[in-house]
Amino acid sequence: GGGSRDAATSGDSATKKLRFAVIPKSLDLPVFNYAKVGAERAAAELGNIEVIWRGSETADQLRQKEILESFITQRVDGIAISSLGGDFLNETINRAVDAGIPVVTWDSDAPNSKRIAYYGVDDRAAGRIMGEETVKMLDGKGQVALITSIGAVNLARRLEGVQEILAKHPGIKVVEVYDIKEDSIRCAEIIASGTNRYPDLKAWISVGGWPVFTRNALDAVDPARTKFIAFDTIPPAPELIKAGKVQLLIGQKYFGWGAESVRLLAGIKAGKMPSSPVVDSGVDVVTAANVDQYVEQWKKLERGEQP
Amino acid sequence: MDSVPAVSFRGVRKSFGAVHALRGVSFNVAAGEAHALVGENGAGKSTLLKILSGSLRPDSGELCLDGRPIALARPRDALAHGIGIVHQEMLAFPDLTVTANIFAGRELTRGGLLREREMRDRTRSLLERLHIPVSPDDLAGSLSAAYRQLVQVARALAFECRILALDEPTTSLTDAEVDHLFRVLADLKSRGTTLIYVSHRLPEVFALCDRITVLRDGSHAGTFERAATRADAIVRAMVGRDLPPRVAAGSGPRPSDQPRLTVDRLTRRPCFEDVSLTIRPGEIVCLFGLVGSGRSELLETLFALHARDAGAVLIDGVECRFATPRDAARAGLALVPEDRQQQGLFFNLDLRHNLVLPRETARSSLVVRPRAERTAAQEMIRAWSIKTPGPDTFPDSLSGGNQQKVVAARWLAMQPRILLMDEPTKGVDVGAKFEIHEIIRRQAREGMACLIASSDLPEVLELAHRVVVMREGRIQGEIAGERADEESVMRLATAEPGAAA
Amino acid sequence: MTTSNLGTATELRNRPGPRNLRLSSAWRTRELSTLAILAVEILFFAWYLAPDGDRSHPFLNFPNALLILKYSSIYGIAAIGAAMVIISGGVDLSPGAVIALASVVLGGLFVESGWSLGSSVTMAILAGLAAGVVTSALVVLVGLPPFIATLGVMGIARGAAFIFTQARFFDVSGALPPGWQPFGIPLDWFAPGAMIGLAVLFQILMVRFQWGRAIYAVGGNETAARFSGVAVGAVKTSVYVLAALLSAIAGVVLAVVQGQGKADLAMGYELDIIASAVVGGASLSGGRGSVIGAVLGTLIFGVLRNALPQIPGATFYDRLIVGFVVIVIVVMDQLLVRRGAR
Amino acid sequence: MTTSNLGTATELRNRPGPRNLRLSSAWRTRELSTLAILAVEILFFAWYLAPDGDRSHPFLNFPNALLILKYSSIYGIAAIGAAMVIISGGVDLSPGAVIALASVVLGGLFVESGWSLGSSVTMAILAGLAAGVVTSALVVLVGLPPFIATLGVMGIARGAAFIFTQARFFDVSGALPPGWQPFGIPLDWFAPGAMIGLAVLFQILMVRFQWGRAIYAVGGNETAARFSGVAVGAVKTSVYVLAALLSAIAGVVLAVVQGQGKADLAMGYELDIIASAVVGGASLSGGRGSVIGAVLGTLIFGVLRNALPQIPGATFYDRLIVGFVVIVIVVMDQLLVRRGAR
Ligand SMILES: Nc1ncnc2c1ncn2[C@@H]1O[C@H](COP(=O)(O)OP(=O)(O)OP(=O)(O)O)[C@@H](O)[C@H]1O
Ligand SMILES: Nc1ncnc2c1ncn2[C@@H]1O[C@H](COP(=O)(O)OP(=O)(O)OP(=O)(O)O)[C@@H](O)[C@H]1O
Ligand SMILES: [Mg+2]
Ligand SMILES: [Mg+2]
Repeated sequence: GGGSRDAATSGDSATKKLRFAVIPKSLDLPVFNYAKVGAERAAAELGNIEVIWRGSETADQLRQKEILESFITQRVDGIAISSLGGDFLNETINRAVDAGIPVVTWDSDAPNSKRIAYYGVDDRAAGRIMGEETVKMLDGKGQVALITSIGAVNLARRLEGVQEILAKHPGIKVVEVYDIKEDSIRCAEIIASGTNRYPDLKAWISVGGWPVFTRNALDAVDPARTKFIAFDTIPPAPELIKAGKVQLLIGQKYFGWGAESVRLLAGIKAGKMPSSPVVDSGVDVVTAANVDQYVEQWKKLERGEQP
Repeated sequence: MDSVPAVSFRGVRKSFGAVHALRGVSFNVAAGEAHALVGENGAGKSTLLKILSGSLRPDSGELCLDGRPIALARPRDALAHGIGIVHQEMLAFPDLTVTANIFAGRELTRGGLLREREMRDRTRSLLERLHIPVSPDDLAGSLSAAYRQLVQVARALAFECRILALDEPTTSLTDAEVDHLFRVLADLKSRGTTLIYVSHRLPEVFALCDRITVLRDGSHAGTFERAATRADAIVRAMVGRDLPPRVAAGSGPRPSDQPRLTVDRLTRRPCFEDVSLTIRPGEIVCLFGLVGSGRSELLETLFALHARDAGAVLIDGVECRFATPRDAARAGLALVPEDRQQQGLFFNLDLRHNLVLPRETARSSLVVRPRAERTAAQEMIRAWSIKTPGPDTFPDSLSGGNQQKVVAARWLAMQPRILLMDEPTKGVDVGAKFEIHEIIRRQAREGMACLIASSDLPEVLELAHRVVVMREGRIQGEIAGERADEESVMRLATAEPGAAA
Repeated sequence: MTTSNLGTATELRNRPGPRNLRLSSAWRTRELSTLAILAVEILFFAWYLAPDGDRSHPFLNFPNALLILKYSSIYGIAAIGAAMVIISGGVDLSPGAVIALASVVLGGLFVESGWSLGSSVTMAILAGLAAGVVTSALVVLVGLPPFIATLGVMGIARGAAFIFTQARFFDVSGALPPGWQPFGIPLDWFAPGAMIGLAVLFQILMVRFQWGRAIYAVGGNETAARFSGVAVGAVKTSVYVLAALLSAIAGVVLAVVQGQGKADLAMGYELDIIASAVVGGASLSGGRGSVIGAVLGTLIFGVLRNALPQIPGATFYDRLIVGFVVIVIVVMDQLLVRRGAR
Repeated sequence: MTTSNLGTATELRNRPGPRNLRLSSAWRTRELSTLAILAVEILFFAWYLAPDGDRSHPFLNFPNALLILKYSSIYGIAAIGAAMVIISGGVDLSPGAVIALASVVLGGLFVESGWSLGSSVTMAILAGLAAGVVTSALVVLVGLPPFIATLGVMGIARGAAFIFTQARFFDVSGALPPGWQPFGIPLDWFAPGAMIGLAVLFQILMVRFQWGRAIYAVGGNETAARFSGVAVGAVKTSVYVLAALLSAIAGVVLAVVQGQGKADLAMGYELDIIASAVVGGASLSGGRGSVIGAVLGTLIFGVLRNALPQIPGATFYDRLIVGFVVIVIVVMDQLLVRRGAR
């Protein structure tokens, strides 16, 4: 059949070739595209690895679990997944591991599962950083509005981190937590109407990248009066810092998500377990001060060079 | 009537907004009699039956069964009281089988479980009793108009009912089917069922009924003993005047004329085959045949609604292959369809649009000209004396016959060169029927060629310059108008193929 | 959806096809064609995904079949209700939301409030019942178009679920005893079992019982049904309430089998569910379709969801393929049914 | 058709309401009631959100009004097409997907392939045209039910968008010269302008032109339309193609005004758009409704989307509130129309 022919193109070596499934939260979040690139590069470097990139179009736990399960029945050689919905996948991940398929998580962890390792940021810590930096910028007083999208667990953790810090500062008043339902148009609308609603708002904090993937979402915000802090640093976000529309961005290791996951899996297959189960990728705190280096570094990453 | 009447209406009033459908109607229907209800279109007959069937409630007045007043809140109550109704408009379930249609709402069950076989058997015997040549498993939606109407009747007969009311059950039936139906009805009557029979076909009324109640403009214009009255008296009571004597049927076509329409071995299987006929300007050709003989399909095919399998159509000697009904209309054809509800009216549009839409479409005019259209519509409403408040009302507020007039008026208003009519006076009262016939004649005299499919034999004999008889999709023969009579036409219509010379 | 019957009637006049979508004996041809399509689909993937060499077949194996059934059952159970609503001439947009609501009610009570599983399940079902009662009240009493009524209920149910969870989720799996088996049925078998059981039950109710016949009648021609003495209001009410109950059951199964109650589960499933019913032969103009067909429809999509991930690099093509397949299937189906007619 | 029209008839007998949901003079009352509801809604929020003290009104101010218009226009432009499809007796599930497709085609060509804006826009529109042609082919030639045909096209268009972007997105805002003004219209005014212009245009086409009346006729009684010589196929084709084109225009406006081309934009908007059309008086059984009404419907939702976030803590409740409001509005509307009838 056609299928067998496809497989045949990967030749008889296919028998030896390792098939790693890499599963993002969804296909509609642009950040994951870099993870895909990273994974494919790592696979190419290590050689003899086939990366199967597969996710549901939108964040849908059930679909993700179904995909995960089907990879177990396919008996792939390893699975790297950015898990939606916290403990939702534990039992499935455990079944994979028990079945001898190593599982690592990236970007979004499933800490209570038997997953062998996690590579990514500590979302709560990242949230704290956003909180602290905001407090610094506002020197401890003023109205703040938060933007999130209810449902995703890692967004919830970041939000907790932010709120944890802001709560410590009585001068800071969180006027609203907006749920934009993963809709970037809705996000722009909220920012506009929210700015309109709270004239003396001092800062916006978005725990996701929705507002910084276009220049127009922030049109309504006057940088002189209102600071903007957001997650994610993929283009054109850094441009917005240069333009002074955004004051601080938290960047993640987008390429690393894919690359490190594949390396971890390859290592595990080769019998060397990761030193610690949680590999904190750390975050890039990008401000006007370091935006230029960051962009340089990013260009390197895009070209596939090690910065 | 000394015995307690089975049904009596007492001062029944019903109005719809401005329209007074019934203004205090009172009369009795004796137990076991066959009682006819006649009246012009819009006189209130169907409204009265809808009240009897519990689907409408009177504004005032009351309805008594066996002398006891009862209130029917919904159709189910009427059924519970042993009242069976055949409604004027067909209420079929197109996606259900004939069996399911007949037993709908009153299925035979054992603990909620359907007794399919029993129902199918009873349906089969019922269909045989009425001589309906369809299978109990056929889908109602796939039956031709007439069969669907007969299935409606069968529904009412499926259960023993004390009172059976039929609202124009024969509009698309030919005498043959009517005879079968009447035999069944007479049988019911002999077994004590009270019949209420609504029809515009007075011969039927006189054939079946003991007494005749006439409604006029929603009020009771009198009840007559059949024995003691004559048709013209009834008509006078209905219309309020004597019908003017019929002007001599148009001279008819001059033999010298070239045929306006020539149909040459037109075929569309399985509906009709090898149909050839010619119509000259000013000629009225009536197409007669039993139910399912293929007349509707033939007319619809001529109007480019269906593809033909073979054969040719010539207008004034030039062959035409119309791609769409629009082309046909442009070429001067007009088709007044058989089923006004399915094929005629737009119930979401008011009368103005309903009346002008085909004309404007044929003209393929670009913009809508409300004022011009209103005046045109008002003109048609007046010319056809359509009973309605005005061109802004919607078709479903019109009585059946008035709906029929709307459909006919809008096509004739286009002054077609060739007029195709399928059951043109279906459900139309004697007065209106007279008018429609006059209009057809007038148009014919002005040189229009008319092909009229009708199941109403008297109508056929009255109108036709020439009667063409179809049977099972084939032309059985022709009879010149003056030589045609019931007997000769029916013989052709029922004769075995080939038997006809 | 009265006037859509127009559609139906027209079809009937113009195409011979639909003539055979009749109830009684003929409905069987109907499901047969759906079944045939499912078979063709399975065979195709069995061939296309056939492994080279001695590797076991990745698609054509028992655990995978069970997997397909397990994940289809969420859609399938709800599709039973959706089919009934569609046959009655309506449409239901609320299943996804009701599924989520039931899952969070169960999760919240069972996991957080420490209720017994039994009573939590009962409450979840009652939540569904409530949704169904509201819907039918809006459709039958207020006379709203089903599309709008159910759209509103969809928003309300989903919103209630979010408010109930306050953006948390409930880990039911954690609270259930490990290796727990509902009625002694292995968890993986439970969902498919429920789906098949309910499908058979309702198929019988729809085809062999007066109540089911009444639903077809109401969907086919509401006025005629009323004139024939069918209690139209009662029939519609029963249909919408049952549909909501079935969605709630799907939500319970989801929470128990997938082990989580979360407000954003089954988001947007309503369209998939309706599509399944239509692929299974239901006509949105009412009066036509079948419960079994709808369930087979969900399996057709289930197989697709399961098989596509096994095609390397297809991930971005999923939607396109699914959209394409929907069309191809319905066209094929029309042809098959017509063939069946001859 | 007998069935349906009788259906309508009895509806009419039972409730006077729908009688007025029709073309002809009556359509005016229809829009008036929608307008009234919009007014009530605005007044309510103006009162509810009235600021304490001398602070400027957060809701009742010009920039905010412009904001509402700007964000409603995406829905509004698509709703024009949706209304026409619904009036013709169909339904269209593809708008959201076509919007996204157009936005990514424009983005991809303009940003990545460095095409001129003009030609990128043209291609985006052509993409929409393609979708429309496929839909109408499926509905008119193949005879699929519109729900399924458009569901399929929705999948295909969304899928194409995903394949085209491979999960990237295109930063149109970056590629446009800063402060750029289409036809010299300020960007914020552009979207509302487009919506209003198109709405007026199509309202006129629908009510004053033979073509528009043909759409009402086909939606009202397809067979009767055919018997009256209406080119049913052509009418339907034109409707589906125009609907897709309008969605594509919405997508272009979106990409230009929001400055982004992304495959998951406008996800699930189809239901909101249909709901807007229905709230604006369109009947899903066909033959009734109006373009203006549909646009007013989108504004009703637009005001809601704008005002709710201004109520502290409401975002968690807005799904529920919106669901609730949909129902309330349609009920109110029915009452108003009935009042209008007297
Ligand atoms: N639903 C309705 N709304 C408004 N007017 C109605 C309605 N139904 C009937 N009417 C009006 O009531 C009057 C009586 O109608 P009805 O159908 O009883 O007449 P009919 O005697 O049956 O005429 P036909 O012989 O043509 O059937 C007519 O003027 C009709 O326009
Ligand atoms: N909708 C339909 N589907 C299938 N067959 C039909 C349909 N309508 C008519 N037929 C069949 O086609 C043939 C011609 O029907 P047609 O209606 O043209 O006959 P008719 O002479 O007009 O009789 P009627 O009085 O029933 O209209 C008959 O065999 C009839 O059963
Ligand atoms: Mg009548
Ligand atoms: Mg006929």
